[in-house]
Amino acid sequence: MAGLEKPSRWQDAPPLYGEQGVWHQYTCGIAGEKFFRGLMAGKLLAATCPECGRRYLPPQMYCAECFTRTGDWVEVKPPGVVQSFTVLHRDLDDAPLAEPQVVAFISFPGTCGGIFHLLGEVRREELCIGLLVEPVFAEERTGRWQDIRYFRPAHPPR
Amino acid sequence: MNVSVHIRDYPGIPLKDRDIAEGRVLTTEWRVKARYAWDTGAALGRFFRGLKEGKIYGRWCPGCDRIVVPPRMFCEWCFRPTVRWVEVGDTGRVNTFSVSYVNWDASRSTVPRVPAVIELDGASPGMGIMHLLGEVGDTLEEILRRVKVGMPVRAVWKPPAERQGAITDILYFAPRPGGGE
Amino acid sequence: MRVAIVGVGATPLRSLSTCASFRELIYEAAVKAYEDAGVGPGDVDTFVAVSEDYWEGTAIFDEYVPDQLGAVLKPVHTICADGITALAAAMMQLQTGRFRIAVVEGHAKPSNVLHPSHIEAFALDPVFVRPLGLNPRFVAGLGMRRFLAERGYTELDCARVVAENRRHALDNPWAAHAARVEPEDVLASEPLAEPLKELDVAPYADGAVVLVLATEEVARELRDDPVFVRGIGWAQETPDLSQQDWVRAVYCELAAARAYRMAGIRDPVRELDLAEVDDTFSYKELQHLEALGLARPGDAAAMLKEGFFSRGGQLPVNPSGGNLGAGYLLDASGLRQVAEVVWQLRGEAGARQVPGAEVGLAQSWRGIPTASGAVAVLAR
Amino acid sequence: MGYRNRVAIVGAGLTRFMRRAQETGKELCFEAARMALDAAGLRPRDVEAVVMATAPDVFDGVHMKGESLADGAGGFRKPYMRSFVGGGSGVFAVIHGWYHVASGHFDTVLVVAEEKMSSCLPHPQAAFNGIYDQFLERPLGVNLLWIFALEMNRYMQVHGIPLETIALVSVKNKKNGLDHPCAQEGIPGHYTVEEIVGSEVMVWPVTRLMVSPVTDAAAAVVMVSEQVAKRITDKPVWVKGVGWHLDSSYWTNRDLYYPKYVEYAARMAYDMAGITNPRREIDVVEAYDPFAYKELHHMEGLLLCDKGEAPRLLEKGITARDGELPVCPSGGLLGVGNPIAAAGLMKVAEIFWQLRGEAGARQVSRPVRTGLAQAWGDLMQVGTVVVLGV
Repeated sequence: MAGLEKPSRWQDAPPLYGEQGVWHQYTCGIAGEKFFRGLMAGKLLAATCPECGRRYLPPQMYCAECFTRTGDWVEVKPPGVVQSFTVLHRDLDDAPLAEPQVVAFISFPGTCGGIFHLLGEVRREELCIGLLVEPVFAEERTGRWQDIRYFRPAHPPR
Repeated sequence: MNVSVHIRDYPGIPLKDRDIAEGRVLTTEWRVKARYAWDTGAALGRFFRGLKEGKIYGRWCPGCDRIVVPPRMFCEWCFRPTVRWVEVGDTGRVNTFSVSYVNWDASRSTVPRVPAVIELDGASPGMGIMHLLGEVGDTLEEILRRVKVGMPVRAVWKPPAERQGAITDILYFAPRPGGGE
Repeated sequence: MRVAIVGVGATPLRSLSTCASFRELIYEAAVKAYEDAGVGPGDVDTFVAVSEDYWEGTAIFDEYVPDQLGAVLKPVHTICADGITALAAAMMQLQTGRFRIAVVEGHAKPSNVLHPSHIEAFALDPVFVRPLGLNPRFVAGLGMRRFLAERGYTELDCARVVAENRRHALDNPWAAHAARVEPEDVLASEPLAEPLKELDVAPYADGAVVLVLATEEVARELRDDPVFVRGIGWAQETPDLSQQDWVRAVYCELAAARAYRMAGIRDPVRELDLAEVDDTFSYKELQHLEALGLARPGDAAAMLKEGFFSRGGQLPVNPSGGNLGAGYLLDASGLRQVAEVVWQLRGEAGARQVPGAEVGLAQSWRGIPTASGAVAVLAR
Repeated sequence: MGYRNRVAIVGAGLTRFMRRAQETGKELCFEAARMALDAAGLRPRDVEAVVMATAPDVFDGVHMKGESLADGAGGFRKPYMRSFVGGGSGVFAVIHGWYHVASGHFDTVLVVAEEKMSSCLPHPQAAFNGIYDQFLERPLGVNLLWIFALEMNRYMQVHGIPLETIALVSVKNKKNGLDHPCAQEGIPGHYTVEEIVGSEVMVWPVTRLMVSPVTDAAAAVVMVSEQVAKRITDKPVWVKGVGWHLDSSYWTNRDLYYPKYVEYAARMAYDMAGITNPRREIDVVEAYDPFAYKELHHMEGLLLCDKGEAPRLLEKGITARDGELPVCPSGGLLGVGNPIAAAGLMKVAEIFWQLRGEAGARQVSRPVRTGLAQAWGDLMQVGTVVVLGV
């Protein structure tokens, strides 16, 4: 670092710690509101693009490709299909998880997209792409993702 | 009434606070753990060590012959290294000031604070730092009567044992009687 | 109008940069870039910087850009994208005919971010994805599993990417994470989001990179060996994680198509002499090689194993060590790649020089959870 | 200095300005972008590239929020880029779009600006604390308004401007805002100088009615090459000049009484537009007015009057909607609302509509051929200027 004076020891220039004092509250939006109201009622709702006919789950207010407002809301029935899964060993603080989490991307036939959620009641050797799964709803639902506790292999098993 | 004579529909659904409070609209919350340990580096590292000793340091640029505060290892105008540490005074003059009744989160405070830009003696003209003024009164009227642009001030320091090597080692700047006008 | 890179400046990359503030880090890179170009900041007409607020810990970080670049009271703006996209922004400005010399700056100080996973998670959709509260690496775990399954690649194939790139970095004095690592070591490293393991992830590094660009006319005056930006492309697939293609890097295909079209490249494997390809996760390099048309779908791993992409191979990939070996510089990574390609094309790459390199490519990706990135084709 | 290709604006869209919108940020983008495309008579597939302007991520509460807004803004599988110059971003978006087209890279670019400030708690104002220097300023327990109050006081002191004169800006703009259908509820209105000056002191000399509100909204414009413009419209509005400059981040080392960065940005834009006498050649102005004094400050920086002279123009009614040099006929940020980046783009949209004679009840009295939109941002640091003409 030509021409620059460095501290004799870097400890002489300790870092300055700081953080944000704010937090955030998000509305679910036009499509999200409908979707989570559906979830409270134990239903998975998808929205349809009037131009290309794609059925989006999770729904969006618009079709990103046609750039058109979606409509024609339909209920999508489980089971869903595991498109990919991972066994997660770290929590958000990057600390090891005592109990690894199984996370899956789950799509539903006839829809475009899919849902990210935890898998439960599942043995490691059972895990595979293509596994059919169904949601386990929470008893108390408040219109958020936690209204689904997790997905589990669809019964009866494959 | 139109945005443009050709557009008649204005999208957007405004909400009231009670729409959320009463659960008519769903929301989710999140508090991000955004924490940092910023490297102070060479210039501010030395500056903060100085504050701990009750001294304010600037840097001198040989190109434009300025003593700059806050210090930097380069001159932003000459684009060459600054080459010398210079202790500047802990006295100066008010360049501008305001009287704040809001806290960091926009909540209101009944006790006003007086942020100011203070041009430090011994640094080149115009070299100000932002800090607070103190000992200038408790009401808007009193503060406006006592504080003037150009008013001489001096730093009021924390006791040496309580200093941490931070800008808050200076508690505030107070009027300096006899500082001249 | 053709645009060339006439100056490159960079700091060495290191896991920590405690002795320098971000300003001092950028100043060092800037001084070197101007020196390399033979210009001063006063000669520069427009400046473009890349940054994201949450990596800096500052709201509206673009405030803090001008001083250490010598850009005070000049046209300066920030692009919230990877460095190659900023290169495109600078190039477009020169091509309007209004400007002669432009500067692009990128830097990273991830060592100052105490909880990077929280920051990455903060990029997830706040309504549909983030409430699960998961470590964001799960996205890479899901992507890697699905990609390997579709292509028939293995975890060992990915481990070879890591071994290769970190070994390449041994000849790069700028690199932060050079090492002799065996593929078995990668396989044995700690699982994070299976099948993704610790060594599959490019470790962070601190550093800064500054480039000086000029129109052809000015570039020819400044130096004998300007490196031209022959083609450039940037693209978004979609930020909606549920709609992203798990197998193809569509953003990279779109960006490459644009860059190749502009550069007149029809057969990239033959026409390119080297490529710096994003390897933020090991499997991503394989995916990007396919998207760039450097390997047919399903062939990338075998080609890599045979040494096709090694230094000394037919098409050296990541001779610098890539993000895995040199270090992941957040959005400055793309500029590090461009700097490497420029050095290679000038024949200044020292022990890692690819002999006779005339045309090179740099390709970047913005990391989890994005599906966006850019491609630049550079040539003498 | 010449430049290669002429660039036109051919359509604009706006959402309502809201204290809190139910729509997500993406959804706001979609509404504005779709409206702009429809107004331009273009299909989504005609768009070759998208540019985005949005202010700090801490408002919406999404890291890399430019990325997250891409699909809502029409960026699906397209070249998409977000530029960022703080509060100057909304006007800069048009400069960003201009160089996309003027470079010859694209013929049709969709420009979108969005802000969803209401997500930030306990109050969106708190988001701004992070703009201060983390080493030297944030530890003092800062509030956003401090820096404006400091600048305003300096401006008042240097020129001897009374608070009552500055309050006239709020009076004018809040009245103009009454004619804007997108104006935020409760923001425009008929006020007296006494009411403005007498409203709650936030950070003296700034009172509550001299501050623009926090707002959720999106705005969009469509920018095209000359070739496309001639094909699709007989009323293109041309980008005549663009300028932007960024001053030092060491704001306490600068004299805040005059916005030099705005002057430099303006000179850059005037040079490109061939404007030698802006006071005569510019017919309508949307100067950035997040705070009442800022409009005056910026008029001086834009060289529309001498230093310290802006208050006189205001007092004489010259800057009224029916005056010789109408400033903020839209109502501006004080009268319509301030969704940072979207507010800047709203100003460009207003000039677009004014120059096409489509501004309805807001149409200024005098004939207009050349208009200017300007924004400012960062630590009193950045000026962004766009000159449009027909």
